[in-house]
Parts: sequence; C-alpha cells; structure tokens
Amino acid sequence: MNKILDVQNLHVSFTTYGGEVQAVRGVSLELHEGETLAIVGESGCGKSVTAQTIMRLITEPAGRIKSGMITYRNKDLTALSEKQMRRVRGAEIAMIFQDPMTSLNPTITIGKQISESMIKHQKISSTDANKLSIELLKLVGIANPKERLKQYPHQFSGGMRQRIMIAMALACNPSILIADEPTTALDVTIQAQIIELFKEIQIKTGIAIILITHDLGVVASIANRVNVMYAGKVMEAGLVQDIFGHPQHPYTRGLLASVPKLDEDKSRPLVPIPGSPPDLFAPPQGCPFAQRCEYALEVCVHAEPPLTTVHEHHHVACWLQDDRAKGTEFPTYRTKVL
Amino acid sequence: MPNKLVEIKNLKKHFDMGKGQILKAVDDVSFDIYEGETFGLVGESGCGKSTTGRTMIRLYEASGGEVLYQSKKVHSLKKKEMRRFNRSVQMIFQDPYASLNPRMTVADLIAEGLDIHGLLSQKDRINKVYELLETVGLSREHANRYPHEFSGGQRQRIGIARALAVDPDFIIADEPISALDVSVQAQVVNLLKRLQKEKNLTYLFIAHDLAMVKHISDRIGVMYLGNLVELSPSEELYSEPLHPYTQALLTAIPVPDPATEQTRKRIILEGEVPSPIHPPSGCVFRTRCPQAMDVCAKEKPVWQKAKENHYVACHLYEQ
Amino acid sequence: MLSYIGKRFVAMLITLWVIITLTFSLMHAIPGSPFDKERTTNETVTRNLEAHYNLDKPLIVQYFTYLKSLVTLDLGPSISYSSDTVNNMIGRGFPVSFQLGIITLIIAVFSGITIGVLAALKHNGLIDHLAMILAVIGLSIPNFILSTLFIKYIAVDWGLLPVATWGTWKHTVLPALALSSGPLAVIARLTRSNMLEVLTQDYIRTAKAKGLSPFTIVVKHALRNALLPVITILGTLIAGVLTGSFVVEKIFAIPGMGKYFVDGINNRDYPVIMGTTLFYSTLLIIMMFLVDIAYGLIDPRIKLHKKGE
Amino acid sequence: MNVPDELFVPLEKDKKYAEAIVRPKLSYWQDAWQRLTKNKLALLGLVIIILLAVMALAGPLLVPYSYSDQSLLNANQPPSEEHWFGTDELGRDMFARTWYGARISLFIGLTAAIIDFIIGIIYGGISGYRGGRTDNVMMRIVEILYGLPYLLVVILLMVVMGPGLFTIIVALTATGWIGMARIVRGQVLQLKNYEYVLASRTLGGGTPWIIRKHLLPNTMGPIIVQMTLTVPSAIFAEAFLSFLGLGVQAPIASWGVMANDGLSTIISGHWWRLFFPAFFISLTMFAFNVLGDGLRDALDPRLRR
Amino acid sequence: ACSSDDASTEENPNEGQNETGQEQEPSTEPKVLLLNNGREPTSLDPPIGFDAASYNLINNFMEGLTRLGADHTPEAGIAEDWDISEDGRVYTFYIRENANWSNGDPVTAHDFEFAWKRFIDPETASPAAFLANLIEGAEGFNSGEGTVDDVMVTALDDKTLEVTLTSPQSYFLNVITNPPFFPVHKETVEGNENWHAEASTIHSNGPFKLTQWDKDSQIIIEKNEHYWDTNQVKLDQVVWKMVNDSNTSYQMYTSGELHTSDVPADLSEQLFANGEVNVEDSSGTMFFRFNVTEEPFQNVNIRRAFSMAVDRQQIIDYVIKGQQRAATAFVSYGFTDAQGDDFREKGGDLISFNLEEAKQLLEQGMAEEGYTALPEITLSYNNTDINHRIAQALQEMLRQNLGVEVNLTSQEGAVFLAAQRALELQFSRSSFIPDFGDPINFLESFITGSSMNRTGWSHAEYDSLIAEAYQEADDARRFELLHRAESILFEESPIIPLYFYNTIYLQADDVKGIVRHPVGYLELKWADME
Ligand SMILES: Nc1ncnc2c1ncn2[C@@H]1O[C@H](COP(=O)(O)OP(=O)(O)OP(=O)(O)O)[C@@H](O)[C@H]1O
Ligand SMILES: Nc1ncnc2c1ncn2[C@@H]1O[C@H](COP(=O)(O)OP(=O)(O)OP(=O)(O)O)[C@@H](O)[C@H]1O
Ligand SMILES: [Mg+2]
Ligand SMILES: [Mg+2]
Repeated sequence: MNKILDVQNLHVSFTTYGGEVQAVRGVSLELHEGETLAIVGESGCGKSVTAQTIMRLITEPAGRIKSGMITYRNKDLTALSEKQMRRVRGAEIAMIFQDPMTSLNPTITIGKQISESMIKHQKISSTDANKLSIELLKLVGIANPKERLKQYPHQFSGGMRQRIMIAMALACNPSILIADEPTTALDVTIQAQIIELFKEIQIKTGIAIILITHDLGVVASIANRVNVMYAGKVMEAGLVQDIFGHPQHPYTRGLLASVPKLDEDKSRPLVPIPGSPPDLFAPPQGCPFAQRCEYALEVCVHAEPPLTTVHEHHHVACWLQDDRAKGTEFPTYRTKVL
Repeated sequence: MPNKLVEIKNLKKHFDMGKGQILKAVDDVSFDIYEGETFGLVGESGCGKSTTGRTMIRLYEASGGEVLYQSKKVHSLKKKEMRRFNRSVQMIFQDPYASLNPRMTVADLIAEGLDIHGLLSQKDRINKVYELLETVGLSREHANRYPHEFSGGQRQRIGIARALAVDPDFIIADEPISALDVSVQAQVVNLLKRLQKEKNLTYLFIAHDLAMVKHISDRIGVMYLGNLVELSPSEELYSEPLHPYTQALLTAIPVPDPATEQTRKRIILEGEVPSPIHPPSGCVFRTRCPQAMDVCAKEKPVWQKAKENHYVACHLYEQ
Repeated sequence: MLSYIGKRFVAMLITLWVIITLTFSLMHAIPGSPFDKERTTNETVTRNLEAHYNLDKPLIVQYFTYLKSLVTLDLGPSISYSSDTVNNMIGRGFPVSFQLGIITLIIAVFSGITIGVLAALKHNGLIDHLAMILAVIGLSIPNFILSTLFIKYIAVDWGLLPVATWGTWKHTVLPALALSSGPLAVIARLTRSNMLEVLTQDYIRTAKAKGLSPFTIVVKHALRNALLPVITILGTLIAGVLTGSFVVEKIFAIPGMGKYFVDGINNRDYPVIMGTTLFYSTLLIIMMFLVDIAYGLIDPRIKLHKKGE
Repeated sequence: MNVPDELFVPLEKDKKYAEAIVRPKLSYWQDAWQRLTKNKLALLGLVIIILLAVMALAGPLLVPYSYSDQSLLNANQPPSEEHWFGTDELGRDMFARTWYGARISLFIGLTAAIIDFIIGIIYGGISGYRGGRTDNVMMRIVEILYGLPYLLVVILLMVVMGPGLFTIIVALTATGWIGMARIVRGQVLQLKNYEYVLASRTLGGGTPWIIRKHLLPNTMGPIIVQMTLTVPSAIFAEAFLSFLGLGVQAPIASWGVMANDGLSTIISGHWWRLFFPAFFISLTMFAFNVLGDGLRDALDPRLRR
Repeated sequence: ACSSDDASTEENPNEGQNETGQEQEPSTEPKVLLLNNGREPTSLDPPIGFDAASYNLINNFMEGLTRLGADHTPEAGIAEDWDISEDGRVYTFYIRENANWSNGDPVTAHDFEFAWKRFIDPETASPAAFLANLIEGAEGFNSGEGTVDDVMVTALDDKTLEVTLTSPQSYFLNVITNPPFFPVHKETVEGNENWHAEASTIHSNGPFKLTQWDKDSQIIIEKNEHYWDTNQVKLDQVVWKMVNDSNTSYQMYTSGELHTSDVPADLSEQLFANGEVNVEDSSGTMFFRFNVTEEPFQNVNIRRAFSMAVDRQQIIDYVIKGQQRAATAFVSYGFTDAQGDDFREKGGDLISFNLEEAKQLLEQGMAEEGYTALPEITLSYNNTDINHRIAQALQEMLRQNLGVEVNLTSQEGAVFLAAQRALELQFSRSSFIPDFGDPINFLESFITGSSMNRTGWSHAEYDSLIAEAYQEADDARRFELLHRAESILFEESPIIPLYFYNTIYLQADDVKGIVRHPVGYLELKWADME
C-alpha cells in the first residue's frame, strides 16, 4: 500500500483574546491508499484542527501552522501558495463536515452546490456537471435525483444532507476524503446507512478516508487503523484490532470502558474517565492525561512520554511503556476489555 | 406495584404549519410512569420525543388527550397549582451550550428557580447553590463563573443542579447526554443514577442512544413518527424486540468491537423518515418496514399487550 | 400566496386609513391656517377663501368628503398653488424624485455593499479602517453640507458639472452623490457586520474546502446570506429616497416631490399634506411588503405564510 | 532518555486536580472589560468620549468669553491666539460656543439614545416575545408611526408642550425608538425559542422575568450598535427641531445648529464656523462607533475562545 | 426714458463682451435674460397669485390700465388716457386702439369690467380682494352683502371704462398698477375653468408673452409683438428659474447660470467691499411688536425705553450688513406728497437711539408700575436665519444697554403668526410691506381692529385721523393727517421699528435697465443686455 499522505510533527496554534491556544501539538499520521484511518478522541482534542490543517482551512491569521510537514503525493502542502492549494482542495482532498445542517449553504440549490467544484476543477460545462451530479446523488442513494437537484438544503432531512455533503466531496474523484464527524449529528438508523455508504464507496472508488469521530462503535465498524488523540497529541496509534483488542494507553482504555454495551448487565456502573481535559492555553508540561490517569506516575507530570512502538503499526505515548515502569505494581493491561 | 406518578392518555400535539397543513408531532400516545422509575423514550430524530416531553411539562398546550400528574390534569392547572407543578416537575435540556444563558453566573442559573418562586433568603440561597454544586460534583468556587468557562459535561451538571434546586419529584431529561463525549456521558449518567437513588426521583429519559437508555431505564418506550410502537421493560426490549422498527434500531447501534462489527448483520432501513405532515396511511412504519404486509397500508395497528408488561403496535402480532 | 396577498392588502388599507385619520386630525390640531400670511388679509377675504376650499364646513364633513374623493383617487386641489392639483404635483414631482432616488439607491447599494464586503474580507485591515472612517463621515456629515461642498468645489470652482437645476444626467450626479452618502454608510456597515458573521459560517468553510476562490465564495456563497438585514432597511430607505429629499432638492433646485412634504405643512396646505402622506405611506407599506417577498426569494427557508414568526 | 528513575513511582492522589477549571477566574464584567481594553480602537473611542465630556464641562471655562458675549466688531475672525476657534457672525467666541454646544448635543444624543433604548426594548421585547397577533398589531402600529408626517407631530408637540429640552427629547424619541424596537423584536423572535428561555419557563418564569433576565442581556450587541447610531442622528435631528422652534433657544447653540448656521461659510470662506462643530460631531460619531463595536465584541463571551 | 438712461451709463466696454461677441453680431444673437424666481408662482391668475413670486411674472407679461414708470409713478398703460371727475370719485379710462392680446384679439373695456368684477367676486376668493374696496360697491359684493351689479365698474363701450370710487383717493392710479387689476381674456376665462393652469391658455397683453411653464422648474416669457409698445422691449426672452436656496442661486450666478442673484448673508460684507452689490430702495419696514395688554408693555415709557435703547445703525452695519436705512418711524422712504417732498423726510425721526433717555424712561416706567424688576420678557420670532441673528443681537443689546434680560423663542412660521394674531406673544418680530404706494397703507395697519394691528393697541384719535384721511381728497391735507397719526404711533410706541427694507442684489454687468420699484413688482419692459 502506498502512503499518500504523511503528516509529520504538526503544531498548530490559535491566537485569541485569552492567549495562544495550542490546539495541535506535534501530531504525526500517515494514510495509505484505499484505507480508512480513524481519529478518535474527546471533544476539543484537536481532531478537527488537524483535519482542517491538512486542507489548510484553519482561519488565518488567528490560526497558524507553527511547524510540521504535510506531504501529499510528494508535495508539501504547507509550502503551497494559496492558489496552488485551491487546486488541491476539492479536487484531490475533499472534506465533509460535522454538521450537515449548517455546512450547506441554505440559499443555493444543492445541484449548484454539487456541480460547483466540478465546473471549477474539471472545467466542464454546467449541463455535464448537472448530469454528473445526478449520478453522484444516485451513488449516495438519493431517490429522484433530477428533481432533488433543484431543491434547497432545508428541504432535505439531516441524513440526506449528509449524503449530499458526501456527494459534493466525491464530485471530483478526490484521492482522499476527510470526514469530520460525519454521523455525530445523525441518529443511529441513519448513521448505519451512512457507514454502509462509506464502505460501499470505498469499495467502488478505492478512496482513502480519514474518519474523525468520538464514537468508538463507528470506528470499530469501518476503520482499518486508528489514531487516538488527546489534548492535541496522538496518544496511541495502531490497527483497529490492536486498539480495541490490546489498548495500551490508559486513555484509550478509559474511552472504551465508558461506553455502555448493549449486552451488558446494567447494574454494573459505567466507568467514566474522571475530570476534564487540560486547558490548551497552558498545556501541562508532562503527559496531558496525567491528571486524570489512574495509573499516573510521578514522571508523567514532569516529562512528555516518548512515542514507543508496541509492535509494527502499533505505537503509544505513555510512560507505562517504559521499562522502568514495568517494575511498578501496576500490571500492564493486556486483557480484552469487551 | 408502585404508584402511577404520571399518566399520559391519548396525548396529541399538532402544529399548525399554515396553508391548512397540520404537523402531527405526537399522535395519540399513551403510557404511564411509576414513582421512582426511569422511563426511557427512544426513537429517531424528529419522531416526537421532545414534543412529548415538552407537552408533558406544558411548554406546549396539548392538542388532544391529557397528562395527569399525581392524578391532576396538567393542562388545566390553575395559576397557583401551576407554580407548584413547576417546582415539582423539572426538565434537563439536550444542549448544554444552548440551555444555559451565557450572561448569567452559575449561581444565578442554579438559583433561578428559587428566585422565581422567591423561596429562600439570600444566605440560604447561596448555601443551597453550594450544596447543589457539590451534589453534582462541582465545587463552590464555580458559583461565580460563567457557563462559557465550563466544559460540556460540567455545563450539563449545572443544568442538572438547576433542575434539582427546586426539589422536584419528577425530571424530564430530554437527551441530556447526546451532545456530550462518550467519556463525559458516563459521568453524567452515573450522576443521574446516584441522584435518583438519593432523592427518590422519577425520570423520563429521552435519548436516541439505545445503549445508554438501556443502561439507565427500567422501562422503555419506542417512538416512531409521533406514535408509540413498543413499550417494555428494558432488558426484555433488547432480548426480545418485537416491533420491526425496534429490531432495526437495535442492530443499527455500532458496537465498539471490530470483531463483532465485521460479522454482524444489520437491518438497514431503506429510505428516509416520512414527513409528519403527510404520514403514511395505516401503520406509519410500513414504508420502511422490511416485513410490511398489505394490511399495514390499510389499517392502523392497535396498541396491544404482547406479554406481561410488554406492549406493541404491529400487525405481525395481532391475533 | 394569493390569499396571503389579499390579507396583506386588507391590512394595508386599514393601516392607511388609520394614517389618514390621524394625519387629518393632527393637521387640524396644529395652529395656523392656509390663509394666514404675514401680509394683510381681512376677514371677508379669509371667509371667501374658506368657503372656496370648503374649509368652512364642520371637520367631520370635511373628513368624509375627503374620504369620498379618495375613493376616486382624487387627492384634491392644492390650496397654496391654486392652479395645481395634488395629483398633478405628485405626478410631476415623483418621476423626478424617483429618477434621482433610483440613481442614489444604485450608488448607495452597490458601493455600500462593495465597501462592506471589502471591509469584512480585510477585517481589521487597512481597508476595514478606511471603510469605517468613510462610514463615520457619511453618517456624521449631513447631506446638506455635502451638497454645498460639492456645488462649491466640483461645480463652481472646477466647473465639472452644472451647479443646480434639473435636466441632463449631469444634473443628477451631485445630488445623487450627496443623497447616497448616508445610506451608503449604513449599508456598508451593515454589510460588513453581516459579512463577518456569514464568513464564520460552516458553509463558507465547505465552499473553501471545494477549492473555490475567495471571490466566488464571497459573491456566490456569502453575499446572499449577508444581504438579508440590508434588505430589511431597504424597505424604509427606498420609500424615503424615492419620495425625494426636501433639503437636497431645494439646494439643487430639483423639481422633485420632496418639497411638498415640507411646504405642504408650512403652508398648511391641507390637501397637499394629506396627499403626500398618503402617497408616502402607501409606498412605504408596499415596500415593506416587497421586502417580505424579497426575503423569501433570497432565502428559500423563509416562508411568507409562516405564522407567528 | 534522561529521565530520572526515581520519578517512576505512582503519582500522589492530591496532586491530581481532576475537576479543577484551569481557566483564569473572571467574572462576566471583568472578562468583558479585559476584552474591551485589548481593543485599542475601542479604548480610543472611550478616551475620546471622556475627553469630549470633560471639555463640555470645562471647555467654556478655559476662555474669558462666555458663549453669548457678542463683539460685533470682531465678527467672523479666523482662529487666532485670542479666539482659538475663531468667532462667529456676531463676534462670539467659537471655542466657548463649541464646548457649550457640546453639553447640549452630547446630552441630547445620549438621552435620546437611552430613551429610545428603553422604549424600544419594551415595545420590541413584548412584540417579539408575544408574537402572533400581538406582534402583528404592534408592527402595524409601527408602520403607522412611520407613515405619519413627522413634521406635523413635531409642530403639535411644540404647540402643546412649548420649547425646551424636555420637548426636544420627546420629539426626538417620538419615532426614534422604532428602529430599536424592530431590532429587539427580531432578536427576541429568534431568542425566545432558545433552550435557556424554555428552561426558565419550566421553572415558572413569567414574561417580564424572561425578557429581563434572558432576552435582553443576549440582545445587547445589536442594541449597542443601534444606540451608537442614534447619538449622531439625534444631534442632527435637534438642529432640525431647532429650525422649527423646538430646539434649545438662542443664544445657546448646539453643534447641530452651529453646523446648520455655518453652511454658507463653505462659500464665504469662514470655514471655522462649520468646521469645528462638524468635526466634533464626526469625532463623537467615530468614538461612539468604535466603542460600540468594541462593546459588542466585548459583551459576547463566545468570542473569548 | 429708461432705456436712454441705460445707454448713457453704458460706455466702457468690458471683457465679457469681447468674448461673447467674437463671432456673431451682437444684435443677431437673441437676448436671453436668466432670472431666478425663487419658487413656483402660486398662481398666474392675476387676482389669485397674490405674492411676489407670481406678480413679478404676471407684471411682465400682462399690463393694467396704468403701469409704474421708471420713476415708480403710474403712467399710461393699456389706457392711453383717463379723466377724473371733479370730486375725484369717478375715473374714466380710454383704452388704446392698439392694445392687443398676444393672440391678436383687441383688449377691450369689457375685458376689464369682466376681470375686475371677477376679481371682486367672493366666488373667486381673491386674497387681494380688499385692494378693490375703494371701488364703490366692491366691499359689499365681496362680503356677500351686495351684488355684482352694485360694483361701479362699467365698460361704456369697447374702449372706455368708467369706475366710481367710494371716496376720492389719489393713489387709485397707483393701486391699479397691481396685477389683480389686470384684464383677463374674457372668452378664454369663460370657456375654460382651468385656463390658468397652463401656458397655452394664458393670453398675455404685456411687454412679454408667456410661452412655457414647466412647473417647479422654469418659466419662459418672450417678447410680445402684439404689445402696443413692443418697440421699447429689448429682450427676446426671459427664463425664470426656480432656485429656492440663496447659496445655490449665488453659485449659479457666479458660474453664469443666472444673471442676477440675491446676496447670501454671510457674503454680503465681502461683496459690498468689492462693490459688486447693487442697492436700491424698497419700501417696507422691519419692526417688533409689543403686546400692550401684557406686562410690562402696558406701560408706554417702558415701551419707549426699549425702542430708544436699540442702536439700529449698529444692527444694520454689523448684523444685517445690507446697507438698509435705520427705521426711525414706520412709513418708509419713497412716498412723495403733493409738494414733491418725501413723506419720511418731512416726518423726520420719530424715535431714535438715545441711551440716556432710554434708561431714564425705563426707570420712570418701572416706577409707574411699581416694578423693582421687570417681569420676564420673551421675544418671539419665526425662525429664519436673519431673524435669528437679529433677535440675538437685540437680546444682547437690550442686556447691555438697559440691563434687561430677554428670552428668545423661535417658532414655526404659521404657529408664530397664529400666536401673534391671537395676541399670545409678548414681544415679537414683524414686518410690513405695502400693497400700494401710499403712506396710508402703512398707517392703517394700526387702527383698532385691523388684522395687521396685533399689538392690542387702540387709540381713538389715531383711528379717526386715518378715517378722515380716507375721505380727504386734498393730498396735502391728507398727508398732514397721516403725519399726525404717525407721531401718535410713536408717542405711544406699540412697536419698535428697526430698519426699512431695501433691495440688494447682484447683477451681471451686461444686464441693464431692470427696474425694481420700491412698491410694486419687477419690471423688465425696458431691460436690455449688451
Ligand atoms: N478558530 C479557533 N480559534 C481558537 N481556538 C480554536 C479555534 N479552532 C479550534 N480551537 C481550539 O482548538 C482545540 C481543538 O479543537 P478541535 O476543533 O480540533 O477539536 P475536536 O477534537 O475536533 O473536538 P470536537 O469533537 O468537539 O469537534 C480546542 O480547544 C478549540 O477550542
Ligand atoms: N414548535 C414547533 N413548531 C412546529 N413543528 C415542530 C415544533 N416543535 C417540533 N416540531 C416538529 O415536530 C416533530 C417532532 O419533533 P421533536 O422535537 O419532538 O422530535 P424529537 O423526537 O425530539 O427529535 P430529536 O431527537 O431530533 O430531538 C418534528 O417534525 C418537528 O419538526
Ligand atoms: Mg471537531
Ligand atoms: Mg428532541
């Protein structure tokens, strides 16, 4: 599998009235052709900012890439001019956003919104674009595509709008689709539909997908690999089986434990992760999770844990991986949580 | 058998959309809630869960049927009784960001009910606020801060503290956790459960996350397009779902386990939820039902007892 | 839709009737009469004049007579300009004011929106600050000062354009510029703040993610949504501008209808007061109605018929 | 990795502050104030307003002339050491007159803005909150007020109440509040369905409580902007009223009246008689606008992050 | 007579002429005079448009029996001659054979009879109708007590008109130079109710004919070949614009879009200094009224004190800056008596600035009334620029000279007038402009019950002097009576006169021969351009 996207040590900050928000603090990730990479993590941990940075969509001048490289097919995206970047957006990397209710322009028909990028990038006539749009709507499973093209977003339900977003993103056959929480705003039955749709499309077009979510169930059902983020950093990365089967980081484990399972006895109380994430205005020096971590060591508040490799494709940033921690009384967690 | 705290009889709520169009958000729903239990209400977005809850607490006037709270008709309460009702029944809102006035301090937010009813002196009031903050797992220092300084989970706790301030007996929790992160959801659910035990509260818990609803509820009602389609104790609903919609709903929930996910067979419902302005004839679910029959288009299925404590409205189970 | 228009029409008639009645009472409540002049008059003369214009009848009779003539759309004769009728005055003055007003509106709306958009795009940049200063000037230097300045410098000293009066397009330039400064400033500021709001919307980010150029984004995606509040003020603005400005028309000696609003009252020319008020109110109400319709056209989510909102 | 080995011991529980909020503790107003002070332009506006107010009080005392002292022989003198802002057509000191006029103009501008604000929010608040038929009727009344000839209303006011500051304020606010009311109404229509308003209703909050506690504070942004626009328009409207005999009576002159009187100086070249009042009106306008913009931003806690 | 005057004064050629006269012969180029009428005439129907904006126009395209000459006295107009009966009450006018309407129809005595009776008719509701009251039967007809047949105006034949007056009044010939006494084209007027609404149906009989009337924007009159004296008329066309803003009209004047202009107040000093301003006498008086029914002005000494404390010259020099003449009495300059003496000069100064006496009178007045301090005094005026300035100057003057604090109140015009008429104002601004050229027109204002009185002042002797003057056929005696009346007026001082009006204007150098009558309307018959 070829690597088509490689993000190295990305740092992104926002300047605000309250000071500088270090939203992304050294994220690295890679994406191979045809795979689905999931990024999970609590709200505010920098998932969306990472995604938007790849597209160079963060709002300047407040938001800034402080350092890092984003290599897409041998091009460093951080070095492209705004004009060159526009040729990448939509055409090579496409993105769909969290909230389908607000991400569509309420005053423009969806037909126009879908064909827009085709007209722009592929320089085709609007009648051709129209035909292609109809195909796209069919692809994402919307009945009566011809009539539907002339309608406005408010005339669609949430699930349909999300499909329209997907159709829009697929319009120019991009090689990467970044889906930022595509199902969070939808209810389960629709969510299931969308997940199936993603799978289908990936089979049909071989597109590589970055899926951002905090719903571990969704991750389990679609991802090949998973990056777990916390407070602007990648805590753990690995194949989906590794993450769910052998989670190494206490945070990953906490996430998994706090989800109620259908087939589980309800008298067992849920195990939440106590506390809330650190303030990114002044991120802690050591491991950002240390304050909430049940297994925290003294070292965790003093030094950042290095990224260690558990085995091929499975990396984790936690002091518990350090040999010196093995001697402590905490057992290394190796059993299945499910 | 515990006492019935709330009885909902043939409740209807229709919205007039103009041009002679009527949106039947809730159409003939009946169920009871017992003292001390948690009643879960699930269903797709837009099926009328919130409307049911809001009509119960009289944010909306009912278009038909009635709601009895402690055997009194909620919708014909006099002004004085209404004030008592407003203290006894509280609501927790879905969105922790939208449900707290960004320009009020936490203390003012929590004490709003006390202020409206003029319940406590200035000193008692602030003590009550402190007490409530601690009850929901926040600290006194938070009293003078503003909502925007809190995380979503903390905000939802403020919302809970506000509901608790007037010592209610019954709380309608309208998707209190939908907007929260998984890890925080657990915090809030645990808190709600603890409070229920401590204060003998009764909950109507509205959500569309079945796993969480199952975890907290004693009984669950499943709604579809303004109708109640199934009602049963929560364990039984999962083990033996009767209505095809409930079945689909259950299989749609993704499980955080790649192994099961890969082998699992989903019932994917085709199409979209029909508009509540033009609901399908007969059974409202028939347009998406994998097991639809001819009769479903003609007759509306009756609400029937399938088993002890287990009710369903579906032609499949009609004798 | 038709029944909606019908309902609005009935509401409009009622509103107009209230305005007519109130204006009628107001104008008879204030001191002075059409025949009070500094110049000598004697009682006989005044009596004859009153009889001539039916002002000797009881007010209630005058009121109903007026209403009756309104049914035939006859606004009556002018008292101070006795060879003129109010219908003629409006028929003559309105086209002039209208022409000037349209040009004014075009200048104000186009430049206002352009400046507003530029300012929003360069938020807190140089253009933004320049636009702010321009707006401040536009709002705080009244048009009579601007008019006089324009005449003095552009027309007289530099001889670029005629000083005053009405005729060719050249005559419309200066008054239109003077008239448009205030509305331009308001529109620019409104556009700017709405644009700033709209530019933070999710769908703008969507458009960016499609690789569209900033120009396309602004013109196709942002502007339309930012214009709603501008449309709102356009209702009253259009009615005001199209019916002429007393001051600017006076300074530029333009035969528009602006002066009738003031002269009518100064002269206590009752039919003129009633006629101009009625004309203006009708235009105003129609404009407000059109604004409501424009809402629906600009934003398909807004339905005219929706109740309560 | 040079991390000392002795750190590999469990972290003590009391060092964890799981529930703590790390953000600095600020009250709403402190927070707002902090944001405001970070906005240099807004601060500049505030400073200008304060200076103008101080000068309005102290300015006339700085020169040995009163605003009414005439010196017909010294009419129309350009600014000089003796008369910093020159003299007017009756030989009165423009500096004293300008600052005396500032009292009137600033007072009228502010009072009109405040009264518009009060009437506007009550009317708009009720209309928006009640909605439906009430709103419909209330908005028709607004149309009627728009349609009535203002000049007639003003003349009637003058006849009934006689000239004076109070009458000026009444005349200015007679229709001035409409804009405010429409803005408040629009906002309230939107806000009233917000969940925090519903929450208040479930707690038993009545209409006045909800308007006061929830709707108004959250409408402040547009309200402030509207208020800043009211100030200069009131200043000019006063000049217009003065023309009808409703303004402050001579020899006191407001900025608006002075600007009006100075119109022909564009031709005659006595520019100082127009420039100073016009300049200070613009300056006031500028100051209120930037302060208003700053306030709107500062009062919106969402902008913090 | 007038044109020869012009020719003699115009000798030095100026630059402007070289420029304009470069290519064409000056005589072949049409002479178009650009004037400003300020605003739309209220009506071009002679008896109706009773104001300068209308009569300045009508006066030039119409002509009455008599016309004011360049010396401002009536001379033969449409009537080439007239007889006056012994008792001075019956006038017989002989109309010119060559007096024609602009459509060629002859102007007849019937046109006059018709026009005058129409003028007096209450149905016509002419605001000027009172001017006809000196015609026998007119007052009765106008007030509805008499009929049209009582009106003693008769066309004896096509060209002879006989008029009988109520009393011998020598200024009758002057009165009928006023436009309401102009003839109307009987046939048109009878046939078309709206004849006066458009240029095409208005027939002219004067030096010019009305050719174009664009309402609110301009009126064009052209030389009338059917006019009996058309050879005297030099201009080919006069365009009247309607610019109602003195700054604008000045700017148009400087850029050549107008040939004359008013003098903007703020510029008058400069323009006077440059010698650009023309000044001509006008008649009319600007004055202030006391309300003698209100304290403290019931006291004559206090009134006189106020009047004497006003330094009129100073206000004229430094406030109005229009080189007007200080008004030391009520009747303005320009009315000559039988001996050829000016009424004003003969009457002398009846009141003048005298600070010492003013203070003394005030003291005396206050003592008489038992005042230790004067009651509050409010000076009201209708708000125009100039009134505003004068009022402020007067306020300051009274404060400095008498130590009296006066409040100022400005009011909207009509409200002010209504209040003044209703005697609600304590001390107020006023002005008087005569309708015809005789002192009696000034002085009759203050008889008891006159609508022009507005002071509450009433004086039996004054009333009887005026009444007597009305019946007096002998002009010398009549003027004496009027002088006596005027001195009573100033002994009593219900008013403070401030200045006599004049006309100040700017006029392009090549425009000659425009006559501005002190009493009367703009006269272009002899105007010329070079
Ligand atoms: N434009 C911005 N200005 C200032 N701070 C920002 C901005 N955008 C994001 N941030 C901050 O950056 C951090 C990361 O935000 P991000 O949106 O990436 O979170 P996320 O992981 O996508 O969360 P969620 O699950 O809620 O979408 C947050 O603390 C957020 O407050
Ligand atoms: N005030 C209202 N006016 C008109 N229609 C309404 C109103 N409130 C709700 N509805 C409509 O009633 C139906 C039921 O809405 P409701 O909010 O009860 O759904 P829900 O089950 O709570 O959905 P969600 O899970 O999205 O909150 C929807 O179609 C909705 O559009
Ligand atoms: Mg996100
Ligand atoms: Mg809901």
